[in-house]
Amino acid sequence: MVERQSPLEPAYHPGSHGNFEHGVDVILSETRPGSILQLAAWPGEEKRLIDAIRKVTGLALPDGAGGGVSNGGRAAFGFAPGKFTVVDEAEGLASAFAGVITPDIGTVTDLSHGRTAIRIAGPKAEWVMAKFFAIDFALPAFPLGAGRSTNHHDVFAQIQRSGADQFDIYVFRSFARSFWKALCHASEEVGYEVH
Amino acid sequence: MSSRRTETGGRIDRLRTIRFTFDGAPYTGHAGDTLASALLASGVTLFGRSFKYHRPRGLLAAGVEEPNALVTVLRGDVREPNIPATMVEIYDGLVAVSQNRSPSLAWDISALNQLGGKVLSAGFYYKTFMGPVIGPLKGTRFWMFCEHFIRRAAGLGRAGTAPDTSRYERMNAFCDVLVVGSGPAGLMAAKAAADQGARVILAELEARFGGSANWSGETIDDAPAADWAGRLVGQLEGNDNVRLLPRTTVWGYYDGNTLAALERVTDHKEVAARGEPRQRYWAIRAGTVVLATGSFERPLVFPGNDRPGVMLAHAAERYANEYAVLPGERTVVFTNNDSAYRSAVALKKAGAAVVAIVDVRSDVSSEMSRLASEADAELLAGHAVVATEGGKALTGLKVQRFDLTSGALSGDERSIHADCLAMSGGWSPTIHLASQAGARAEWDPGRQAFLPPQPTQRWIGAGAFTGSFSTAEAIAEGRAAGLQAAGGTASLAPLPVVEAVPGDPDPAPVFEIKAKGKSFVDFQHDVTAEDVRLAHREGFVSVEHLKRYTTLGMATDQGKSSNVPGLAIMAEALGKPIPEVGTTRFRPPYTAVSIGSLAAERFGDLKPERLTPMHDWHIENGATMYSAGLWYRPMIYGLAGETVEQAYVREAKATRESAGIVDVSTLGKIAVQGPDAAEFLDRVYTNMFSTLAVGKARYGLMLREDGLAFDDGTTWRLGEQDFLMTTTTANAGKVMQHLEYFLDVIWPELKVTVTSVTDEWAGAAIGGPKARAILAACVKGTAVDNAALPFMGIVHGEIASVPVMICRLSFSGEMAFEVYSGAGYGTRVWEALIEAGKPFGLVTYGLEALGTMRIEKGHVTGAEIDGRTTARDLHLDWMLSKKKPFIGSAMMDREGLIASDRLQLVGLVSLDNRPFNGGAHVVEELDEANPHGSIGHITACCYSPALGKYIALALVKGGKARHGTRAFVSDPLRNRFGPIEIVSNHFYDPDGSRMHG
Amino acid sequence: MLITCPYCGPRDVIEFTYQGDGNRERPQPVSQDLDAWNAYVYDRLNPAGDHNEIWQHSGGCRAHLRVVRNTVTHEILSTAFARGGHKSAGHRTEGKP
Amino acid sequence: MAEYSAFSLLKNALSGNKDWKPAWRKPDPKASYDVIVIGGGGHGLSTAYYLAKEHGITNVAVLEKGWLGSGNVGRNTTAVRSNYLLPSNTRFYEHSMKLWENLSHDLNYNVMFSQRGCLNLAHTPAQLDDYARRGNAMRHLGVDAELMNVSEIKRLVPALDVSGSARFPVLGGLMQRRAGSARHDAVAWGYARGADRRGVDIIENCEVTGFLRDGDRITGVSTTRGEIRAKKVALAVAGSTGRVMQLAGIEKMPIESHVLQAFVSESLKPIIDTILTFGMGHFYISQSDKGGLVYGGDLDGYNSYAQRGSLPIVDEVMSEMLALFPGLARVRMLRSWGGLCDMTMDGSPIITTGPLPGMYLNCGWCYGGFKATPASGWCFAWTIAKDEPHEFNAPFTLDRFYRGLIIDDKGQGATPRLH
Ligand SMILES: Cc1cc2nc3c(=O)[nH]c(=O)nc-3n(C[C@H](O)[C@H](O)[C@H](O)COP(=O)(O)OP(=O)(O)OC[C@H]3O[C@@H](n4cnc5c(N)ncnc54)[C@H](O)[C@@H]3O)c2cc1C
Ligand SMILES: NC(=O)c1ccc[n+]([C@@H]2O[C@H](COP(=O)([O-])OP(=O)(O)OC[C@H]3O[C@@H](n4cnc5c(N)ncnc54)[C@H](O)[C@@H]3O)[C@@H](O)[C@H]2O)c1
Ligand SMILES: Cc1cc2nc3c(=O)[nH]c(=O)nc-3n(C[C@H](O)[C@H](O)[C@H](O)COP(=O)(O)O)c2cc1C
Ligand SMILES: [Zn+2]
Repeated sequence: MVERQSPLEPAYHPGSHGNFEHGVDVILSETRPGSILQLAAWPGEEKRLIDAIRKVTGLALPDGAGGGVSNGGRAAFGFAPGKFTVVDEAEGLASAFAGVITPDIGTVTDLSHGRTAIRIAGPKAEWVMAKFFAIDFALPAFPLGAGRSTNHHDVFAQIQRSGADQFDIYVFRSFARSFWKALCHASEEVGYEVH
Repeated sequence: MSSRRTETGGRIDRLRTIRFTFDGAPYTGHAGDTLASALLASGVTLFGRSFKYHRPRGLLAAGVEEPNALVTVLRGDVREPNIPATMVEIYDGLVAVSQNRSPSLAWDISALNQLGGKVLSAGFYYKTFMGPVIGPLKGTRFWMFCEHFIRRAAGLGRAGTAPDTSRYERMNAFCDVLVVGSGPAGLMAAKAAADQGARVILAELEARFGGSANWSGETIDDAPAADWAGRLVGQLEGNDNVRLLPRTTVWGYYDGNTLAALERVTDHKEVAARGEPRQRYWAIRAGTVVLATGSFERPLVFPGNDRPGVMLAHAAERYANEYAVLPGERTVVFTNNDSAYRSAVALKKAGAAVVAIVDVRSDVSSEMSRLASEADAELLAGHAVVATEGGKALTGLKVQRFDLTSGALSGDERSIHADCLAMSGGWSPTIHLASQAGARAEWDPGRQAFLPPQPTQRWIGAGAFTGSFSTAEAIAEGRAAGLQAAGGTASLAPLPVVEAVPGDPDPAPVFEIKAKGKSFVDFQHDVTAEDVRLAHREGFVSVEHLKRYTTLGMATDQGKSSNVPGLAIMAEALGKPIPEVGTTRFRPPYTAVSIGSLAAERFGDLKPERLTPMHDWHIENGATMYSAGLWYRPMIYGLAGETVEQAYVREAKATRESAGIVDVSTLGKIAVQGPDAAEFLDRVYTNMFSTLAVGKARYGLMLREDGLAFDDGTTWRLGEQDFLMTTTTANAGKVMQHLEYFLDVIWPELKVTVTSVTDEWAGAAIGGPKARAILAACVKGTAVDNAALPFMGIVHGEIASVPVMICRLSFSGEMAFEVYSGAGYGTRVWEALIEAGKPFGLVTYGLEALGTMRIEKGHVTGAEIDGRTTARDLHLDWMLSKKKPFIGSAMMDREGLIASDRLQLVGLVSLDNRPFNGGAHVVEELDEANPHGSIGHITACCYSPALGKYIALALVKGGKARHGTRAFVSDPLRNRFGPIEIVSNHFYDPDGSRMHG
Repeated sequence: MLITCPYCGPRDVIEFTYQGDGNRERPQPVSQDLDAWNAYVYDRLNPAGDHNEIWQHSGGCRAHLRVVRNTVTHEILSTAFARGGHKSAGHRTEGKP
Repeated sequence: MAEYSAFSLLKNALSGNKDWKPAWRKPDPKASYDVIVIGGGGHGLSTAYYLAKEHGITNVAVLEKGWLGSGNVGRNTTAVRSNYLLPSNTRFYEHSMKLWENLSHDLNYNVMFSQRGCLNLAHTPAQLDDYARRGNAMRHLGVDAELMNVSEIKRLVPALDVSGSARFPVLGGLMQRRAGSARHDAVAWGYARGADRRGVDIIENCEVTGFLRDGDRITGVSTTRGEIRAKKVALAVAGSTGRVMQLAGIEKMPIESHVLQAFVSESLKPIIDTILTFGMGHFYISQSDKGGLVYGGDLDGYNSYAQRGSLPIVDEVMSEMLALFPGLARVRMLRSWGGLCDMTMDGSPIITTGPLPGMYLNCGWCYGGFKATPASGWCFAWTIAKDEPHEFNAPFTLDRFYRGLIIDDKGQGATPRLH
């Protein structure tokens, strides 16, 4: 397959930055998954859709609003009533769902190009995230695997907690560079490294 | 100037000496000093000038309520005006200057204003400066002439214009319990809540936690109160659930228990660390708030009460105990309550001579008499201060007998020599935050103070905030509040034993001593007791009128110390009790907050930039970018030396002659999917979509509910249940919300998902006679000829090994195609198309050429679909289906929307061969001197290479009937007038033969 | 102001778009009753007190909510999905502040 | 009438300012009046003033539920301009402007109307065209307007960032030089005093709690100070229109009441000498005579009767402020407050007879009615006196929405929060 161009490219500077002499407290990276899908169930069909996700990806979504799982290569979480984001390292996940999510269950929308995945990890990840989003990042309020949709002014974001101190942020591709720059700027205080 | 620093005591670090300047002169102080305490220690007593009369002023207070000692802090060229010296922590290299004086603080020419005295009373401006009724100065001229000087005289500090390079940041915080204030009450509340395992934030506006414990001189659990506080802070620091925020003022109490706080992170530092913000704006969503914000001491109102050297009693005590500075050597205490006796003792202990305690009450308790003797002070019970003496510093004062019930003065005036007068007019709980949320404060006749209102949100009060003025009570209330806020039942923290100076918390109801001379109520704004009475005489008797007529409480201190005395004087004038007069409304912020902190991370970064996948390519290839909403789009790809007009004419011409390519990735794109997608589109668009075949696209028009035109674009049917809708760039978000609203609220039965896929697809539109040949040269996997790809057809293929979707549609009026690929491949496909186009003379073109070609074709955009036009106005009525209802169909034929004199879309041709300007108007008769009779305006204009003329689109009254007639363009703003012909908006290739090929 | 989205939980008002009076009833699409259409498009209940209104969680899950809110105190009394449905799969359907 | 002048000031100063009389009386309500005006805001007071002055109708009461001027006239950002796009608006506001230009004389009360201009900044070529369209529309109605280029703007407002490196660089602007600001409270007080001197009863702390009726006809009001009858009852309650109309049994109106916040900074030496608006957001600013920067932005965006705003708008407004004036980051916001705006479905006002017999309605001022104060009262007085609109307010009917005769300066349709 042809390599995709990252929207972050000219602003993506691997290495240590900001106040890193006093320790690097967050690590920023672009994870570049091959597939990012949005699955939507018609009201009442959520359970079948969740089953389908399990069948295709092996990810068993916990019940409840915003529930999700992430296992490194693959991740899924609910972000809206009846709506889920499913992510895979590999390309081509949409076709795997094509026959499974039948029109009576819901729809599949491929957003693999349209969303950019940014990961923030480290002891100060919550601190830096709190600079952007008015949601509670503490572990009890935002458990492992869970997803949230929120926004930072004009930038809409879906966020999944993929580790105790790690978050994956999905933003619209056209906003990604601006958001990335802002994220780097906000991380300077705690010292950051770009992988 | 002599040093007033005491030998011992205070919470300053005597080992660390700090150097700074004030008005250019060098001074030193110690770590832990404020600018106020350090200057006072150096013998400075003159700190500022008042707003109106420019009277010399010294320190009134030691905290945030300071009205007089305002300074400007300089960091290089960056100025920070109007900061109370009491709130500036000194650091090495601090540069502070005084304000509102010229040429110097000591010799201020505007002090002459005082001579205006009685004329400059409240309401002065409303009664004069109207100027002559006739002649050249009539109307507003005379006032504006006077105003010029008035404005220059007004104002406090000077704002800078040099860019502030500091960073400001926002933090969103969540907690179970937010404790505001860290006095004995707040500390105990935080401890009790934390012990229950609650998530606690403790915010204290001062640098040091402890509040009054830092200077009260009391003993708690056998230790100085300050040490007890320090111990508690230590315990809280060790608790993971607790966030301690020093130098953090909670300034706003908003709905939903959302509080706003400002942390001054580096204002006290010489330099900030890398990435460290100067200030941090905390938006705190709290489960429950404990308000332990303490209280303010009130001044007394008497003649000369503003002379430097007259200060609040607790402030004098605080300077002595916390900062080891004696505010004066010979001090007189003037009070209407017991609390000042403690101050007297403290000042005595610190080494000052307390010459006298003047108490308006004649029967003073034996305990207080004992304290007076402990302070070695003469007790003048039943007396009042009636005058002060001195120039820019207090040298003495006069007292007279005072009768508490009548307020009458009697007997001889007695002069007392003193350089400090410590006054106490009682205490007002700091109820600001509780009141902001909306409830009205309640007057307590015992405390002679407004107490907090009933909670309208989830907060609990504790300590002096509730009117409980003893430390033991404060601690007990704090513990109870913390416990309750955390939802606990039994406290783990034992109540400490407090040893405090006794005292009755209730003052005598005396606010003013009426004697001859100016008695100040609002110090900063120079509002006197007489001004309050004048307002009364003129009928401005409501407290809110009093405030607005006299400006009482409208200064930078927002009347923290002056409001209650002011309205007490009004109540007396009215002969009404204070509760009937009420208090003015409390508003955020509690203390002024920097605008930088509020803009926070958006300072210098107002809006994100939205970039198309090909953005970097455009920049590298010489595009001049145009900002369209948040997007950036190429305007022209200019060659060296080209003007904008030359560039777009070249680009448009080349497109019509061979081929051109333009980035259309910014078009809004919405995936409309589901079994009811077609039905939904039929309802949303004015025309039919259910009849559209898979693999075909159709141009669609949407109306608003009120029948006016809303948006247009093409929608592609990719599958039976799968549509790709495109919208205009500007309306993408609005259309999305419109669709979502109908699906969620109006037609929930429809099974349709709508998803923004704008960013999923990169789009390139390639048009011109050679466009098909170029595509044929680079597309794999599909044919692009007329049979495979007819007008409005869609095919799937590959370019440069990348899957693409191609739709044959045209905005330029040429044979044209839109090529969509995954955004990550956008540049690759774009480059491949350009490579393939080279042999055919393909040019890249920008928005200007795009606009030119659409004007030539007479297509509409946002300039015409401007929210005021109908489909008919734009000659799109052919798209209004009669076979089905659609959004807007029921409303679109109302009388006002079909009137014949509505503005309708037409074309204009310049008859004098000169360019038009957007926004020029159209008239039937030209009158350059006195333009009138507009019949419409130009929405878009250009030089048309295809026609060789300057042309425009315009909205003109009854426009269609005017085709072929002459009129004039009238553009007085740019002085462009000239003859025009009104024509059809379809200038170029009206029958569409070029695009149909 | 915090609005408790039945899906997302309590969120700041900044994430929401106000869509106005929730008592308006859209006439049947085929209706020719211009008065009814006018009333639907232009007339609003505008009470000082409890108000039934529509909000979109536009900066979150994008669902539309029916919110009962007091226009004097700004207190939110209840929120629910405007659309109904989605009652299964663990989605809360009503949020209390 | 006690004249206010430099001379009277001096004379009174010499006598210790003891002789000043109340600016307006505090009468008890009479049993009946020819006209009752509900609402002691700018519009209610100016209506009473012009009823007396222009039409000789002096048996008038103005009923105010709180203290006089406690509504929006006392909490607005005082911008006065007539730079509208649509002719119906421009004509009306220009009439207002002309009344403003002589108001201090007319009232013998200095309302400090200061014509320091209003400049709308443009940040894209398309926006400049839009402003040109508006400016030309004004010029064709005889109203002053001009375009300013960047260097002229820089000279006028040196603190403004016109560097071109801004996210939304300033490309030019539309200037109306005759626009300006006035001392808002003084406008209320001046009209009150003027009306009072002509015999109008101004009755504060008198809330209308119901309407007296004879069949359909309105014959008076019940109030917290008793029933008061009147031949004509005129409403000028701005943000409270929905509430008061409900008292008359009219449940729904083409109006929503929204909060708008405003802000003032600490007092500064002069730095901004005009009224300025930001084209890429919702920000506007001027500086008061006292030195405070007075500024505001967009509505909070939801129905409210609370006069209290929410936090996100505070942040939004300050961010936009610094986009124009990066040098003001260390200036401090001193106070913020909110007012209730009666937002209509097209953003334009309503001044009309009816909708019930005996009733007259003045409302729908959105967040722009301060500038209308003189003309609104003037036209409303005319409408009340003659039972028909003046040509200036003839387009501002209540049924224009239903008939499709909307006057939509912003082109936003029936979404009140967007006007
Ligand atoms: C923050 C803000 C900024 C603004 N900025 C500008 C600006 O820059 N330029 C501009 O032109 N306009 C501006 N406006 C709009 C302008 O202030 C208003 O449109 C205008 O003041 C409304 O008219 P009014 O003065 O008569 O209203 P108000 O002063 O609100 O008068 C209505 C009165 O009716 C009274 N009332 C209500 N109900 C009753 C009852 N039942 N019984 C008796 N009395 C009752 C109220 O107490 C009130 O005093 C702004 C508004 C706000 C809120
Ligand atoms: N009559 C009297 O004798 C009298 C009167 C008043 C107070 N007091 C004394 O007051 C004390 C009461 O203790 P307390 O804890 O209630 O009050 P306190 O004054 O000791 O503490 C209040 C603290 O709150 C802080 N604060 C206020 N507003 C704030 C805000 N918006 N954001 C952040 N911090 C804020 C203040 O800086 C202060 O440190 C007792 O020690 C008592 O002796 C005595
Ligand atoms: C043009 C203007 C200038 C103002 N200037 C000040 C000021 O300098 N100081 C101040 O405290 N308030 C100022 N205010 C705000 C008022 O104090 C008050 O908040 C506002 O009139 C709303 O009333 P409320 O807060 O009592 O509800 C100003 C208000 C306006 C409209
Ligand atoms: Zn939600």
